[in-house]
Amino acid sequence: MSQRSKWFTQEYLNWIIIGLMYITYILPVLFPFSPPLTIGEKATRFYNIVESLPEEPYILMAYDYSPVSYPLFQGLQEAFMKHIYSKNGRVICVAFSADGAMMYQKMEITFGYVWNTKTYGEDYVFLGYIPGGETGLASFLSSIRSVIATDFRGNLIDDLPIMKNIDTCTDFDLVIDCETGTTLGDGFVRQVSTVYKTTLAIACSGGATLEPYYPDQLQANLYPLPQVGAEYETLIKEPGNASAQLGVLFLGALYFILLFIFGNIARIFKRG
Amino acid sequence: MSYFLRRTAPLWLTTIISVYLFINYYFNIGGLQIEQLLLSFAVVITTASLGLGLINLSRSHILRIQRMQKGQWYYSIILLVSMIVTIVAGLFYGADSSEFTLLYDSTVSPLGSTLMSLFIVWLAPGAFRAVRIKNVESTALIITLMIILIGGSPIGSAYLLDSLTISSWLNSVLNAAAQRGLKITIGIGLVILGIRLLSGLEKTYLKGEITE
Amino acid sequence: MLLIEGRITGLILLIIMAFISIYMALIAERWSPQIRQLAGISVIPELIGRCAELGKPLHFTTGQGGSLAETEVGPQIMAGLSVFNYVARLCVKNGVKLIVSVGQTDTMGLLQEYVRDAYTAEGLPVPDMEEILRFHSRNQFAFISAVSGLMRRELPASNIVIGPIWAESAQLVCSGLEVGAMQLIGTARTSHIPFFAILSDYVLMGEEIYAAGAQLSGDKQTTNTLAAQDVSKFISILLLIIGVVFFTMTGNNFIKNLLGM
Amino acid sequence: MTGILETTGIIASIAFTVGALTLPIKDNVYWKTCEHLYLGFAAGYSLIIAINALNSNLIKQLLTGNVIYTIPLILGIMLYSRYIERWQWLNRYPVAVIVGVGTAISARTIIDAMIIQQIRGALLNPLASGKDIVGSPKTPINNILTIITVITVVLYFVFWQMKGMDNIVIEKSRKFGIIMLMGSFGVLIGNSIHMRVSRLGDRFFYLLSPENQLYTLIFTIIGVISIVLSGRKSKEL
Repeated sequence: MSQRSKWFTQEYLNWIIIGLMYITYILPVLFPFSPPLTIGEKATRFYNIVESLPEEPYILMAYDYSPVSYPLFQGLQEAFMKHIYSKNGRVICVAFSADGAMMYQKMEITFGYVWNTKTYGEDYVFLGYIPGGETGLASFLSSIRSVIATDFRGNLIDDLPIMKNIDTCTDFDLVIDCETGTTLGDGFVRQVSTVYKTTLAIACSGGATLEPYYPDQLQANLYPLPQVGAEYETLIKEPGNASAQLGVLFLGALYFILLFIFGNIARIFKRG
Repeated sequence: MSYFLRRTAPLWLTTIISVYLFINYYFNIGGLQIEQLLLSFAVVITTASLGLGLINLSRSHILRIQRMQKGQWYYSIILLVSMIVTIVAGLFYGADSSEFTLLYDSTVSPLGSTLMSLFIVWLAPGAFRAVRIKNVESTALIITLMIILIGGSPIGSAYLLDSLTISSWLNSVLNAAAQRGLKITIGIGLVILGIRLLSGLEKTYLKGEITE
Repeated sequence: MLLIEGRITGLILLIIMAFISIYMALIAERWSPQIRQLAGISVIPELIGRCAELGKPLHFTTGQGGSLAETEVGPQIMAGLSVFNYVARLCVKNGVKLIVSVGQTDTMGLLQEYVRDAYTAEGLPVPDMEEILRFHSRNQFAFISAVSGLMRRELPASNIVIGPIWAESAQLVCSGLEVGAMQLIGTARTSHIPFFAILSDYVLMGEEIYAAGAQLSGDKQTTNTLAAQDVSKFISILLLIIGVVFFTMTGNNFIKNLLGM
Repeated sequence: MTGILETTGIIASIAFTVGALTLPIKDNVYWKTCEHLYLGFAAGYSLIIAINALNSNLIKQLLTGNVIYTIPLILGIMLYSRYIERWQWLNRYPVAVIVGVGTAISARTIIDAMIIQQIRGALLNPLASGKDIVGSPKTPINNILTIITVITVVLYFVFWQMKGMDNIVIEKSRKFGIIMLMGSFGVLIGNSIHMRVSRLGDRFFYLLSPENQLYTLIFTIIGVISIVLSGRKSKEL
């Protein structure tokens, strides 16, 4: 049984690879470039779903990701809300993960230039954090008022005009869940589509594992992020945060392709 | 009597609640009101259990300070101080206040984000060292990986347009079929686990007791 | 109508699966099937042999976070503990130093019990537990930083991880690669199995960790649960084959409509 | 007043970001301090969010008069009995409620969403054309491949050791199933890398944005010093 060769476990090999990687991420920030973009199937299908929604649609948007994933969802969510407001719809936000509450607050700052022209409680509202994972989701969808009495800011649910005839999942025209865990993704398919048959869109970093649900139980499965976000922004002609990341995505993917190729080549030379 | 209260009663409680929720899902017995109450009770208890993590953390670090553990105790003081600062700020200003959000945005958000973004930095040295074409399976894996790396990124959608077709076929046919098979296997596993919990055969969740 | 439309076949399948698993559990004492030899388990003696030969310790952990009380995570930790029971005995027999990173608060009791059994079985005095069982933290990043620091100091020759693993998968497997350890990693959380399939030497995927736990602990109940799952898998495949054959022959997707009832 | 708070907030956030970026290179004192600050802030934050949620889903319900919510209040308190040796078994009741509700809620819908719908999704006509994927040819091969892959992947996870003919059939299909599964794993890793590239990219966008570049430079220098020092210290150890 051989001890793995010295070269293989050298510490300086790590520093070279990590150092080169940090450089490939610094370059596109200092010298930005954005390659042309082709619209894929997933962004087109989601765009058509939103276009075909009735006038003044009611949307449930779930924030289930942590601060690290904000760049993945910011572009897509802001473009989606602009699209909904162009059909003067209403967006009801909720969080099923603890960090989700803070992600909504962050979006109030970055999306402030649109939300400031709207009125809280009529065009958009945030109902706060519902713990309990899938159990919390199931009880929220069955009856909002049985789970929470107030929104995140403390006003009673019944005082909010947006919540007048909204209590269960069937009152929403579209449910969109932005999340990174894959356990709650299946939970949304089970509780929203299987139980209530409401139109469901999920933007998830683990979207490839939700592909079997697409398109019958899950009408829109948006991944890989933020590439789909950039495509959606181009579709509604409002370039935003996702389109700005195309340069980094290009170099980041290229770096890994080279790593895999040189990893195998280096092995052949070492043995030869 | 005390054996019944300690062991069998909790098992019966789990079974009764689960059986009721199953019946209410499959049959029209109009139990919606009770189901909503049961669900919101579970939500309240889960919220109350979030405090347990905090107690476990502060207990283990107070122990380290008492023992003056070499090289560790001053880090534990830093931890307890930052925890108390956050709790006081949260209670005093309130969770939705701008001060508390500022505290969150300048501490938990940057640290948590950067730590999570390091996943790819850990992956890179491993990718260079260990991704080998050893047998048929690893060849299949590396080929699809390369196509998705090109097709799913601006490289493919800008210059190599054929990769878009292949990668969307890989996503929607090959990956969807394999994940479908995986979902059936996992689904069966979870349902049978649920049945064992329901019928009291599975007692793992009663085994754990805090001995730390 | 008492039965709710669209959930009838779900109820029938649930009753069939309930009948199979309870029947299998009841006959566990008299009959239980033989489990297929898992590649991941047959390699454990080889991993321990490597540690003995190179005079290096073996690192084991049941992953981090979650607890025995959680429905999806508890059984994964239990499977990890059953494998640990087997690994501990082999390590003590071959005189290999054992290091265990503990990531959950409620598994310490069972781990101590297994280590005590391993040493008494060989007639050796039970050493100081603090040396073998090292509790790091319940927080994901504090735990994995402590594990990779420990790996760099102790330089284990083999690394075995069976249990729930979240976003720390890359750091875990790459710390092992860095110190040149031979690795066996198993988890039922599917989103991170691909990284172990590509980077670890041996991998146990999804349900395989329960099969490993059952095979090593010889627990008849779990073995029969796996048999009940296999029967349900055969039923699903039969439904699929009959449906496809019927659909191609008569053009009427009878089984699909039946299942949708 | 808020001016100072804002800038200290930004400086702290850059200090923590650079500190975390030094971790993969070498474990050092600068990072150790950031780590324990993070653990403290994260624990405090989760308690505050729990109290806010408890206020909305329990206290407000009690104040608006539905007395039935005293039951979860008592069960919630019983959770903390685990720290009193004599009454430790009391905490099994709230755990039993969570396990009972959690298991039933997911298990009762899993049968439909993860088993029945997946079988129905694979019930395709091998002679008809496949799924409509933009740009990809919709040949019948897609259907045949889907059916065979689903069957072989499910057979890959059969643990019952069969004999004779059955064993050969299962072993052959397991061989095909694992190749398809590995192909799907390649797709999962590829998509995961795209997502994680964006996450790390955003960190550098933040650090190198014009107003933060000065602070980034200062803390990078501190990070390098800390790494060099920790290198020398570990040699003496």
